[in-house]
Amino acid sequence: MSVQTPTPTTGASASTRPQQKHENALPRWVPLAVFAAGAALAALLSALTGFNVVLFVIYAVVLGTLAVYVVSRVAEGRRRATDRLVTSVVTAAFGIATVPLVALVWEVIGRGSERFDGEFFGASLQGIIGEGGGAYHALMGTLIITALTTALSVPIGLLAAIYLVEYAQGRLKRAITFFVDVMTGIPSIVAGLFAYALFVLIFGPGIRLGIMGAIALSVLMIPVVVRSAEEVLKLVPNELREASYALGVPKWRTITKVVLPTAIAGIGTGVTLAIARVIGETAPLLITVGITNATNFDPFDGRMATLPVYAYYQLTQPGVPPQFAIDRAWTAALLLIMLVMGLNVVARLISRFFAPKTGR
Amino acid sequence: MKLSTKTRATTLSVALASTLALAACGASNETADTASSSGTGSSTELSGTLVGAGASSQQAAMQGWTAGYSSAQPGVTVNYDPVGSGGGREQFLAGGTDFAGSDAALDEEELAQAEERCGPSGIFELANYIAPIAVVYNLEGVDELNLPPAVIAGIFNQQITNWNDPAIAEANPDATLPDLPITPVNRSDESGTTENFTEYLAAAAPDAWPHEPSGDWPVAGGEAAQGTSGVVSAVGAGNGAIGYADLSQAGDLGVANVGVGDEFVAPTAEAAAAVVENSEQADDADRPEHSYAIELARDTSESGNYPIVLISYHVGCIEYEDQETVDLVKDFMTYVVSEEGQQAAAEAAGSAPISDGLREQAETAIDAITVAG
Amino acid sequence: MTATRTPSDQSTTKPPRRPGDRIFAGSAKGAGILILVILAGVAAFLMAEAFPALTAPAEEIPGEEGLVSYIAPLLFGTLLSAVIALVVATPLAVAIALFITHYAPRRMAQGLGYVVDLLAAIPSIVYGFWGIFWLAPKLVPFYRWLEENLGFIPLFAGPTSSTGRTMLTVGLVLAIMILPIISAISREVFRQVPTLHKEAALALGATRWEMIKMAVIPYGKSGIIGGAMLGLGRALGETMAVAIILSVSGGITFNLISSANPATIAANIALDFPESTGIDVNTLIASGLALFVITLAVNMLARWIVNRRADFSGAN
Amino acid sequence: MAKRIDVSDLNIYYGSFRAVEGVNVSIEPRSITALIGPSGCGKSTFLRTLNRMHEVIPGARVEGKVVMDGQDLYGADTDPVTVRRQIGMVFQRPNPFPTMSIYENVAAGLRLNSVKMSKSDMDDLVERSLKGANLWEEVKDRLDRPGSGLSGGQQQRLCIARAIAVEPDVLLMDEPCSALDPISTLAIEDLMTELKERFTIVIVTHNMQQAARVSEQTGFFNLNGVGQPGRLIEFNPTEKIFSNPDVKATEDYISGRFG
Repeated sequence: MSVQTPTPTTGASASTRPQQKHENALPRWVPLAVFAAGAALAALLSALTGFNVVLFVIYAVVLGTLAVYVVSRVAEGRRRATDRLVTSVVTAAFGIATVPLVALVWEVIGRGSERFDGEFFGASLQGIIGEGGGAYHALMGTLIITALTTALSVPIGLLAAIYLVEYAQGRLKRAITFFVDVMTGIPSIVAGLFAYALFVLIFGPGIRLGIMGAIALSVLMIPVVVRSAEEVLKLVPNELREASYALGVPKWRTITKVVLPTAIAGIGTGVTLAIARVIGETAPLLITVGITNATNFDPFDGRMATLPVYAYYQLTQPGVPPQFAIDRAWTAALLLIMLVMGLNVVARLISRFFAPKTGR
Repeated sequence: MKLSTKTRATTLSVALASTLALAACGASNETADTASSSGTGSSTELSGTLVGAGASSQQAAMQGWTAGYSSAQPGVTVNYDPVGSGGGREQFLAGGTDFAGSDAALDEEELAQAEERCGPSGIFELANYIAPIAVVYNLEGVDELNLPPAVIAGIFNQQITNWNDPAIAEANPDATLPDLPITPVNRSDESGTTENFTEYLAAAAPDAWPHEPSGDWPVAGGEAAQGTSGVVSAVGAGNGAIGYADLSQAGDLGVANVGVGDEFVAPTAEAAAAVVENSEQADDADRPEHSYAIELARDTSESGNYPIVLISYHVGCIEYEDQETVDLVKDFMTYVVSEEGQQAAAEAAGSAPISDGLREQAETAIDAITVAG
Repeated sequence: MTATRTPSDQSTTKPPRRPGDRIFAGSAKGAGILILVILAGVAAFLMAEAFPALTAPAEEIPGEEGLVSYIAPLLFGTLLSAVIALVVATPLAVAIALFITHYAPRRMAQGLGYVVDLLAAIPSIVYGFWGIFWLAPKLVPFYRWLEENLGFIPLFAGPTSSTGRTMLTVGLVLAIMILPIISAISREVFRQVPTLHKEAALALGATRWEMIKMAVIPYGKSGIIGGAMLGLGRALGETMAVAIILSVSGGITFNLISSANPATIAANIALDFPESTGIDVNTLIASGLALFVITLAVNMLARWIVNRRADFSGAN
Repeated sequence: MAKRIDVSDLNIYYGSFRAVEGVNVSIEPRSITALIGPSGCGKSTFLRTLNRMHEVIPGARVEGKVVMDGQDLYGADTDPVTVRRQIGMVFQRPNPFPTMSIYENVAAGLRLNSVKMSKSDMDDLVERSLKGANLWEEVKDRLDRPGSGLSGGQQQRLCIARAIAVEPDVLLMDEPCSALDPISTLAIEDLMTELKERFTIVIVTHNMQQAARVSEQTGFFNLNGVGQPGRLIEFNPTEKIFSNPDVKATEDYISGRFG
């Protein structure tokens, strides 16, 4: 950036503004130090009024930002002071966003590690009163229902994405693209109600089945799969399709043997992230699959336990005394976070290590 | 890292297979326990599945019963689906389940349906689960609190809003009551606990409590929480809070003594069982012979009776289609009403064991269960 | 010559399209259409199951005053919580997006982006756990302060809830949950701002903030609006966090920090559905249908805004 | 096996836009025919109609007739997939399949069509095709490595090997050297002169020296203005085109006086 600044058309302080910015510009550490001083003042203030994390954060951001603005205003003038102000605000905004993340992860790890033991993974709640017991049945239920959901969603989602990228034209393409986008916004509870309404018409009221949960989750997962697969398929160079056609390969074989293998890493990443999205869903499972204390491997017969619903019921309907169930609830929440984060890591690994080299 | 498609596919399927391998081993606590000795009087080994559904209030007790019963009859599986009282009755009447758990007795319309379900000899209705509901509070420096019915009603109707209200002070001459606003906490979900609590308020303090008894909390503006545990944690979280919850869940919270007649009674299992014992049977002539619906004496002035209790019933048929179900229902219900069964529920759910009088009544009903035809 | 057909080793009597192609293309098209059918099915089945509640006499609906007065407070609560979330989250998300795209050191930017995205990965029920056990009690002194100093504003009239399980708490948790959505889309559009615009602004001697004000914000405005609408859609439908945290006692009130709050549609369904039977279920499904219609409208509007922008920036 | 192609009254469209009009030409077997002309004049489009690659683009269609040794390529019951097996194509930029090894790339034409073949036959075919593309010596020790690991010129020869492995009658080349350095270009040109013994070759090129060096026949495409369809202005033996063209526009273009 040029050190020469043209005469500004606005700003009353223009004449007093320094011509060369490095003359009056504050050294790098100064704004940080000033902000820290403001934050320290905030700590003092909140200590005086009884320490509270929320109040402290608010005080710190406000006072720190204000301090930076004032110092800069005095030393550098209005325009640069405003710039500094915005820098502080924007940086503080990011800082604020990390507060809940850190607090949440800390809290869940702290409370969840209590029962993170062998029994938790090896035992169900069948016949368990009070202490002990685990979430084996819920973990199995989550795995089964998630696997079913994936088995339903991936073929449909992938084929739909192939249709959109390789075949579709005109109105139908626009309609599907638009409604897939709209479908990503369906509230999860509505997806649950849909699955319930569908099965009620067939089996009558009060029905609870594992497969209902899988269908509800599929409604949430399909659009995510379509979206991500579509993006990845679009990235496959057209030249590869043409090379295949020119060898006299029919279109469907070109898609299955050339396009899909080329895109497989991206599709894998997308599917993994889609699984991560639905594995923590609670509301649709709450109303379609319910809860049970025993292990049920059959998604076509009766209620199943799933981790999120298990966590919910352990928290809201604990036994006597409640503490044991609440501990189990937190451990289930911890396990859930670990599953979701783990899937996110797996997705990144897939995209990093399994992507084919295109050579360009 | 260059891998051919085949290598990648292998890696992925190995990962998948190892995940599924986890599913191959069962839950450690669900392996059939064959070493158990029969503790109850039942001499025959039964097997089969008994299906029930209904009130979630007795779910914890049901867990205790199924656990205890499975050691007596390892071949029998008892499934209880906590779908709520209404759902339990509906599913039972539709023939979907063998018995229902319900916080309320069947009404006339349902009794008519029950004749279709069970035949002319009708149903049994047994009050097998009695849970005292405590008025819990969180007030620093006040360990003992006496509350007459009218004061409880006033607090929960938000007429009495401060702890230093003269009405409270009058009942607690020895306590130093702070100048602190009262935060009444109620259940946000529809519940049998709320229904029983409002029933009590309507019966014992009709002047201070203008609302109809209902499972939904009728007063707007209070702190509301989901489930008993929600109420307990909400009361625990705020100084000056007061709520109502199953006694067994009260934990460290203060538990108020409730005014009965001239004295104040603490909620105990004995006091709760006593009020059920002293209450009258519903004297409706239309009710079937073995329907023992109880009209709780909420406004009792009997000494040592604690009037805020929740009763949950077991509802089943007197006549079933087949012998197997008859045997299972008889045996299971016998266990539930036995001293051992009531003790199991007390441990699991903190309920009050039924009195001997109720047990005898229940045993006559259980004896009457037979095969249709 | 047209009529002659030279026999060759390749059979020329094959139909123009191979069966493999027909089957594959057909199933792909089928899958595409299936998505439309599912969406239509969601609407149709919800309507079918909501119908008994729509036609039932008012006394049979819970609350005994008819469907409209049953849904109205829920709808109000849904909109109120979502609007709070939106008001809090949008400026924060835009600031975060600016920080990541224009302020953070380039090498760190991607990592910081992941950190914000992690917020989206946390299941909503865990937000509920955290909100009720960690956040709500910590907000109580703040609410007391609001009541004492800003109590003249009806929003903060109090009396302050002693547990912090209030509409404002829910709004803040929802804001955290929708933060990553809005910030991701804002980040995307900020990154697409033509370098030329930015350099032109800087060449005029603008400070970084002035450059952002002149070049980045105007370019990204419709993207931000679209992202905010998507966040709104998510907040409207959020269930478990609200169900766990909020203290519900019905009624319509703007008082954000007291114990008395209207429930939201989604949370109300999650709380009441497991133990409902008969007409109550139909009523809940009817409320779900209302939620579906609202989120559908919000999402369609959001997509329309976002797509319109995409058309504009089509040329490089 | 090389075949003759006769094109008559060919009009090529993208949707309603006519990109090329009125092409009449005969392409001789066992020779190289070069197509030259300014950018956007439709020579690549024309090339792609010869093996029905044109219609892969949505909305693209063709009027007129393309006949290969008496077989109407656009006949009602002609399968475009079959046409493409008979007429191979090499593209502007080398495009080996990134998920496949060198070996698999060469075998792709047969494998993707599920042609059953014994391992030894397949090995022979791969070796023969790579030798035919003058690539065997360079890659014979690393046949299982990805094709994308080769240099640009090697990749292009790999693509040629892939194209001739299915044993087509005609080989179409769409500016095959434009992405390559001069040495690789020379290697490809040498290869072309070898291949013309077995195949009919049609090549589109921007490089007039290349056309002059390798081809027997040359066609010059031009258009009158933007938005106008491209036309085949002149088709003559290469020698004549470059020394004494019939049409003035051809001369202008070749001598660099073109607008």
